[in-house]
Amino acid sequence: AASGDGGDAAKDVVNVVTPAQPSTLDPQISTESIMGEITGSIYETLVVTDENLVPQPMLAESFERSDDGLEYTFVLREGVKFHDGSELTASDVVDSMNRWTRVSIAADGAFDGSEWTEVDDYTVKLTVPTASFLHLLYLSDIGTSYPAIMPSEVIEEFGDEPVQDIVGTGPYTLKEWDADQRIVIEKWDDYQSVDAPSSGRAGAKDAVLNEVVFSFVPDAATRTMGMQSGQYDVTPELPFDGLTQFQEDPNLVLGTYTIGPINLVYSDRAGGPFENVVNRQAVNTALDRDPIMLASVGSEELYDLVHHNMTEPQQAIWDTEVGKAEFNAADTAAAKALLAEGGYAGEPVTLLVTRDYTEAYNAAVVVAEQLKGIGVDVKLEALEWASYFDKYKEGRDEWDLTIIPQGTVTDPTQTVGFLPNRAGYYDTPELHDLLARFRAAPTQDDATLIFDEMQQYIETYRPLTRLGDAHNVYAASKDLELPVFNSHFVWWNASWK
Amino acid sequence: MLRFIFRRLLSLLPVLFVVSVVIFSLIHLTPGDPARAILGQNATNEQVAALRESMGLDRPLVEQYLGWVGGVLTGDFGDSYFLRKSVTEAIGDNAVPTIQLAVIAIIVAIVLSVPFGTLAARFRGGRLDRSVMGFTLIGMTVPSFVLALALMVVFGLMLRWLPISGYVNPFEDFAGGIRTLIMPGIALGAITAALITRTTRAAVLDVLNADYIDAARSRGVAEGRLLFSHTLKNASLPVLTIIGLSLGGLVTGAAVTETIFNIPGLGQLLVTSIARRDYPVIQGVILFVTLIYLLTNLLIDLLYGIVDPRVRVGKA
Amino acid sequence: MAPNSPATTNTAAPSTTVLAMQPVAARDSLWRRMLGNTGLMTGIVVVLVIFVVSYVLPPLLHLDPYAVDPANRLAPPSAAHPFGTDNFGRDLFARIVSGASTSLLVGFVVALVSGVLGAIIGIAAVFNSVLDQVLMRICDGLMAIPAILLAVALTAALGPSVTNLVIALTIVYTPGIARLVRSRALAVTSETFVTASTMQGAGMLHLMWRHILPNTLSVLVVQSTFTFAESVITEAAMSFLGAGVPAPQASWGNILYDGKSVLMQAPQMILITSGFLIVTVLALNLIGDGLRDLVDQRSRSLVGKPGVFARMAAVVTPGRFRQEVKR
Amino acid sequence: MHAVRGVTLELQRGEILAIVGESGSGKTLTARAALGLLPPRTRTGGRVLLGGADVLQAAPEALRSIRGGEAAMIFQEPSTALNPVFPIGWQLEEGLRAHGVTEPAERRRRTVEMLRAVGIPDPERRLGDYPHQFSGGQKQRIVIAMALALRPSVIIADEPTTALDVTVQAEILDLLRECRDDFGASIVLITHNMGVVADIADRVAVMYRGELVEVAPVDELFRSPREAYTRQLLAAVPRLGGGREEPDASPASAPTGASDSTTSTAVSAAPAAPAPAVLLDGVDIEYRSGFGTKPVRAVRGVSLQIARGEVVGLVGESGSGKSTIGRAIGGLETVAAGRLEVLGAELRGLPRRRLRELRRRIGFVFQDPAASFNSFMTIEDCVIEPMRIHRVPGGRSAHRARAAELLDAVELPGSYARRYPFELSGGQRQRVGLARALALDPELVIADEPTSALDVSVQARVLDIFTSLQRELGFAALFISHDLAVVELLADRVGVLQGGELVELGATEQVLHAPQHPYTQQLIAAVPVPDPEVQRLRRRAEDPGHPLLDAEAIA
Ligand SMILES: Nc1ncnc2c1ncn2[C@@H]1O[C@H](COP(=O)(O)OP(=O)(O)OP(=O)(O)O)[C@@H](O)[C@H]1O
Ligand SMILES: Nc1ncnc2c1ncn2[C@@H]1O[C@H](COP(=O)(O)OP(=O)(O)OP(=O)(O)O)[C@@H](O)[C@H]1O
Ligand SMILES: [Mg+2]
Ligand SMILES: [Mg+2]
Repeated sequence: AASGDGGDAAKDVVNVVTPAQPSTLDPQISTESIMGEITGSIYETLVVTDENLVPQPMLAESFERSDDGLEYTFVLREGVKFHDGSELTASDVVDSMNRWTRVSIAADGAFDGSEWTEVDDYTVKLTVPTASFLHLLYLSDIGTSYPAIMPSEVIEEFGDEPVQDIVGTGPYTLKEWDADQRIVIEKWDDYQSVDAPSSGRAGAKDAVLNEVVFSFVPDAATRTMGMQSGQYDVTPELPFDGLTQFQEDPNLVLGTYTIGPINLVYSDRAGGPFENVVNRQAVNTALDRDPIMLASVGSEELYDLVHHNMTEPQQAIWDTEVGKAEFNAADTAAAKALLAEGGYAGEPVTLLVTRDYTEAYNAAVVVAEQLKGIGVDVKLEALEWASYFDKYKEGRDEWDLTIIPQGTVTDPTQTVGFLPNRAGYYDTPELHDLLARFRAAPTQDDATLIFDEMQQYIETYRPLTRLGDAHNVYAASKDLELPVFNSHFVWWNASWK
Repeated sequence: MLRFIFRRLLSLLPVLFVVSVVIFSLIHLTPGDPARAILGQNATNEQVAALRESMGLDRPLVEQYLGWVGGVLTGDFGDSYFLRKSVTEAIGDNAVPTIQLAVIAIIVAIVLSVPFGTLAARFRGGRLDRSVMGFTLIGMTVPSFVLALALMVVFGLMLRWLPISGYVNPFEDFAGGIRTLIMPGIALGAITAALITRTTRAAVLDVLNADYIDAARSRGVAEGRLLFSHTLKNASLPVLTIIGLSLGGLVTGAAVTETIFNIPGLGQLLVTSIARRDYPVIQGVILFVTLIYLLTNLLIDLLYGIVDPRVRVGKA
Repeated sequence: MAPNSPATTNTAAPSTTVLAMQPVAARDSLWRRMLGNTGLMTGIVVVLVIFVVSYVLPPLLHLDPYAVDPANRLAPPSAAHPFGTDNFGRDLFARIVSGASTSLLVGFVVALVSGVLGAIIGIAAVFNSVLDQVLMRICDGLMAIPAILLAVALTAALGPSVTNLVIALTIVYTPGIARLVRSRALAVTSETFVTASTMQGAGMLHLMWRHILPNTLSVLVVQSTFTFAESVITEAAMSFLGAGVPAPQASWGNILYDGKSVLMQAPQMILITSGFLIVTVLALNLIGDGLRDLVDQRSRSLVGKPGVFARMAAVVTPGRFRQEVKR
Repeated sequence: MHAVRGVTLELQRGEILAIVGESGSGKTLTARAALGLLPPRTRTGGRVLLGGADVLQAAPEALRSIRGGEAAMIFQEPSTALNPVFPIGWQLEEGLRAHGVTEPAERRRRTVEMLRAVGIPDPERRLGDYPHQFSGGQKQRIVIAMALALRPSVIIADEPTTALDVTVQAEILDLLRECRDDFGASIVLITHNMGVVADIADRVAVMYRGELVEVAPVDELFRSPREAYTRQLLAAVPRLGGGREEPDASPASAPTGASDSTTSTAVSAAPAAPAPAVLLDGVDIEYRSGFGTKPVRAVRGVSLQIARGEVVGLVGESGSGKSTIGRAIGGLETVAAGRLEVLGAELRGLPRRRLRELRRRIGFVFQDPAASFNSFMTIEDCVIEPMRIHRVPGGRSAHRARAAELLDAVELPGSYARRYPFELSGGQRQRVGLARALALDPELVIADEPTSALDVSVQARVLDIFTSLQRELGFAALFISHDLAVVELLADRVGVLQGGELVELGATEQVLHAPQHPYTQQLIAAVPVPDPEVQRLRRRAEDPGHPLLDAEAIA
């Protein structure tokens, strides 16, 4: 019945179709966005953002930041129950948060040296070595590897390995996980809602839908046709070309949301042409981004070009003028001159890419053509994802360029150019220094100032060239009321019209 | 007879052993890391290393192999990294739809292709032959995904007769199950049918001019019977073989169709498992498929002797 | 059983009146027989044309199968792009024409090599039961190894190249052909003429080559043409995984695969490419059937009119062929 | 090219019409035309009326009921007329089923009866056997049973007794006669055995080169043949008692073997002479077929020796194991017990290479010529094949020249070289087989009924050539035949086989003229004489017919 026709009889079930199942539903570890999509209504965190991206309490009744920014106190709501029936107490929170600090990528860096302690049954305290604006940002961000609260017993059982018992406090519980087929979440009747109006992810959660069924259908054409035929009600991602195809479909409501930047990353392997920054700049100068992005996502409506290192929605916070003037020069003559200056003598260059991400692959094909235009002897190497990733991570000497899509991130330190252990391996003391300063910025405004500097670092060292930001097309049945917040559906506010 | 079967069954063991070694080495030859696949692209190297250790992937290959084989010998194929179930369970679950699909496809194929192949041979060069050959040509050359999509568009989207994708076990809900299996069955059956039709035609052509056919004709045996009983049996060795091969091939070769129609079968399981480097599942599925091949081919070899008494497989 | 023609009982039971029969003599020379076989000649001509087109046209017309033009992607056929453009705005005509050489190469080599290997293995297997056991078990084992895994592993070990792709595909297709050939060969070896040849002291090779191979040709041809079509398509799946034809290079399989995701927007990608593939496979089939007819005179059913090719040849070289055409 | 031209024939009800004529003169094609069963790629003109309907124009359904029901055909080459993958019982029943016998038990009963009528021993058990498990003569009888089982009003028998020994042949002829007498069947009998013609025919038609040259009542024809060809034909008939052409011209090296006139004495190899060409000592041969079935012991305790340059004739009952012995000597069957040496080599455990080398020195003529040719090769290629295998020097052109020579020797025109085996007549194919066997100048020839399908005139010429070659090359030969006259003509010694045992072995003269064993006596008594009057007298002297079809007739 789960994969029925959307059903007139049971208008309290929604069929969602997505390409692949998450490898784990552990919210603290997994970095897959589909995990966030599914567990977002199962797990809850201490704080969440409202529609203005301002942190609001969720499992905490209230929270407080000390003036020096080194101590946070969270008072928990009483009477909140886990799905297994046990009651949420401070020890659960402390165990969960300490585990999150250890296992989560997001916490890496920003929460180094921080510590969670239990004050009493309903109060916990976070102490951090340096004040930073990042702390609240991360605690309230729900996407991937987020600080979900789970019972201590579960943590005890699974330690730092991905948890298999999915027990949270949210309005939905995991009902069924049929491996590679579907995950069903079901409304949880004992949910204790916050007594505040719903806004963003904050406030009251009065679930209407009884069940949300996530079906995993690997083939894009099948997903699209399933949407068209009404077999599925919602999909978080249509193939890019679906936008033009379905704009006229009267049964569907389409929307887009940013999935993140597509970056061209350079390997500075010794002896390679891009060890020399001039050559990196040459490539950056040469690229004409519009055709690249057009090929990548198929439509002008589905990409934006952003000159700095954050995605377009965050522009309000992270805007900077640095690099704007030189962005998207598409100047082949200048590029050729730079290449000559950089001493590039026509040696073959490998552009590594995976076909599992069409947007990256499609961009790569055009990039390769453009690079050929300035005399770079590019060889495209397209691998399936696992091999690609292995090579990208471990075989840095075997490629010169790679194009890799990235999800949206909470702050600049998460973007490829600022990850010392990733990508092009630009692990310099200067970068570490920058990162440390940035993380120690007590407020957003301080951070924004440093962001100029960081952006300048990118411009100078050019570890990556940003191609553009891709948007996903999501589609939903027109009969469905389905709010989207921060690239995620808000299931507890969804209902059939 | 029994001794022959017994000997053949014994000979399966070395094959399975060799296949297991080959598969194991192939898998470990391929780049990619299950730990990394589990943790996602942002995981740090330390996390990956820790997970690898806890999965036992850091041990020497021989040790890993022996551990695995030891398990297999006691009937334990290990647990999937991703499926939250044991490999045996996974194969058991996924084999059901695959086998149902394969059976439907092969039945569709046989029912269509053997008669048409035979008739095409009989009326070689005629209109029937040409149209049958035309259809098989299309069946052979049009990729199965194109056919699958075309079926979906017509029956799923335009006519809305059948669900686009998904799987319902016909043993639980017969009508629903059949509805989900029709399109994939056709898509899979088409290519098999094309191949069987052509093979049948070729094989029948080989015997059609034999004197004994004329002789039987001289006794007034009806043309139909002459064709479908006399001729076909003589031609049946290749036909049986191709059916056996197709049956085996359907178990793994169904990956594309299964993926498109989203049927949780062995093919899809194998493909996704390879993509995410789910070693125990890959190894288990391939061993299972090897076994299927070995058994169908054993069966076919036995059938040879029954169909053509002059043929004695496995005898000097 | 009573005779059911009582009226004529005492006159004529069978009466053969003025019977004349003319067995038509076989055409002698191989060349003449080939010319007479219209299917074979058509096949050869078509394949030659495709080969010539794929190797000659691209340099001649300065076709660039790589030139991207994303603004113009998925365009329908037009004067500038007779077949339209693909999802990168590349000219589909240029891609299909220049992709032909890759696809034909892969298809031919795989079909040929696995056909030859399969025939050798399949025929050799019937001569010795121990060999048969060993070879067939190896085949069984090989059949079970999925092509994808093989492709990924091979690429990892040897790097992506068309050669590796051909090796992988050959490994995948040979066992099936071997088994099929073996099945036919098993029946053929029990025929008296094989015994007769053995009795003349024929060695294994002679028997294989002169007696068994021609008799297995029919199924071999079917299987080989099938392998051709399959490998052209599978090539794309493997390239998708990084094995085989390097990425932007065109091949029919790649075009089909790319076309799959834009089936609705640009059906011409799949339609036109499939059309080319069908014509090629059809031509190969004609060649295969024709070859079979050349060796198997008995099943050749069509007589009478000389084919167009024979008539054409008669026009070109009147003296030599006139006689035949008249008949 | 015309194979048959302007043949006009009429067959009266209840009449037995014999067609005789040169091998390749179009007898088989004429007969096949009567049923509309023409080889592919033939063009026909004229009409064939069967009970008033034109067969060549008939609708398929009408044709089907004519075939088998009204007219049945016994094919010339039984080995190719039987489907190898069906048990013979099934094949027999097929015809019955096609003609409305729906009851399975009834079909089975009639099948068994027919098999018994044609003298297949133990028919109930053999119903489930496949054609390859039968001897040549047995297959021929099965084919006859198939045709007769339908009780057709017209029987077209194309050389129905070529593979049968004279006693069985006599029984089959009786059977045919019974069909005529009891059911009023008309019979067209194609044969080259003048004895048979004399025995059974009412009228005789003589064909020559595709044309009908003479039709006459049998007595008249034998008494005063009109055409030159007919006279020539009758003159060429070998008669038992004619003796060898040059009885004392047997090669010096051949021991007369007078001491071996009985079976019980073991063969004592001549101590001084070189190893004999063939030595069988207490040989048993078994056929094993199928999983878990009992092996058939086809040959039991046979001891036989063929000296170099000696021709030994092997005669005997159909199914007695003659071909089996021949095959064993060629190394095609393994010996279950006893010793078998060929050209000095013990066959058992002989390495493959040596066996191949040995086979080069052996020429082998198969009993069924049709099956022993690859239909993908022209007959020239077939004859060249042994030369290619053994890389006879001279290359292709020399091979072709030699092939032409050989084909010429067996009376085949050079234009036939490019033909395929299925485009030849039965007798022509048989001659190709002989040519092929002689291609490499063998030291030993195993000829399994090499002339059974030849008309007497061609046979005479071919035998001439055989003897002269034999004298020239001095090869030893095992000559298996049913035609005692031919054996007498060729063989130095004769062995008589019955039920797998060698019951008599001795000098030709002695065995054929003073037979010791009752079976041999019976055999010689049964030889039909090519003179209708004599035959009639002989038949009257015999018992007045043992109605083979009695059981049938009651049904
Ligand atoms: N399929 C064929 N194609 C061409 N020629 C053929 C074919 N069948 C028979 N012939 C030729 O037709 C002629 C008559 O053949 P047919 O078989 O009728 O001879 P036959 O009188 O039965 O001879 P035999 O006594 O040797 O059996 C022969 O010269 C033969 O070569
Ligand atoms: N492959 C076989 N399997 C079982 N039995 C066989 C096989 N071949 C022959 N036989 C049997 O062996 C016996 C001898 O056969 P063989 O062929 O040697 O007879 P033959 O003397 O040549 O007879 P004919 O004169 O009829 O050709 C027959 O009874 C036959 O049924
Ligand atoms: Mg004849
Ligand atoms: Mg015999």
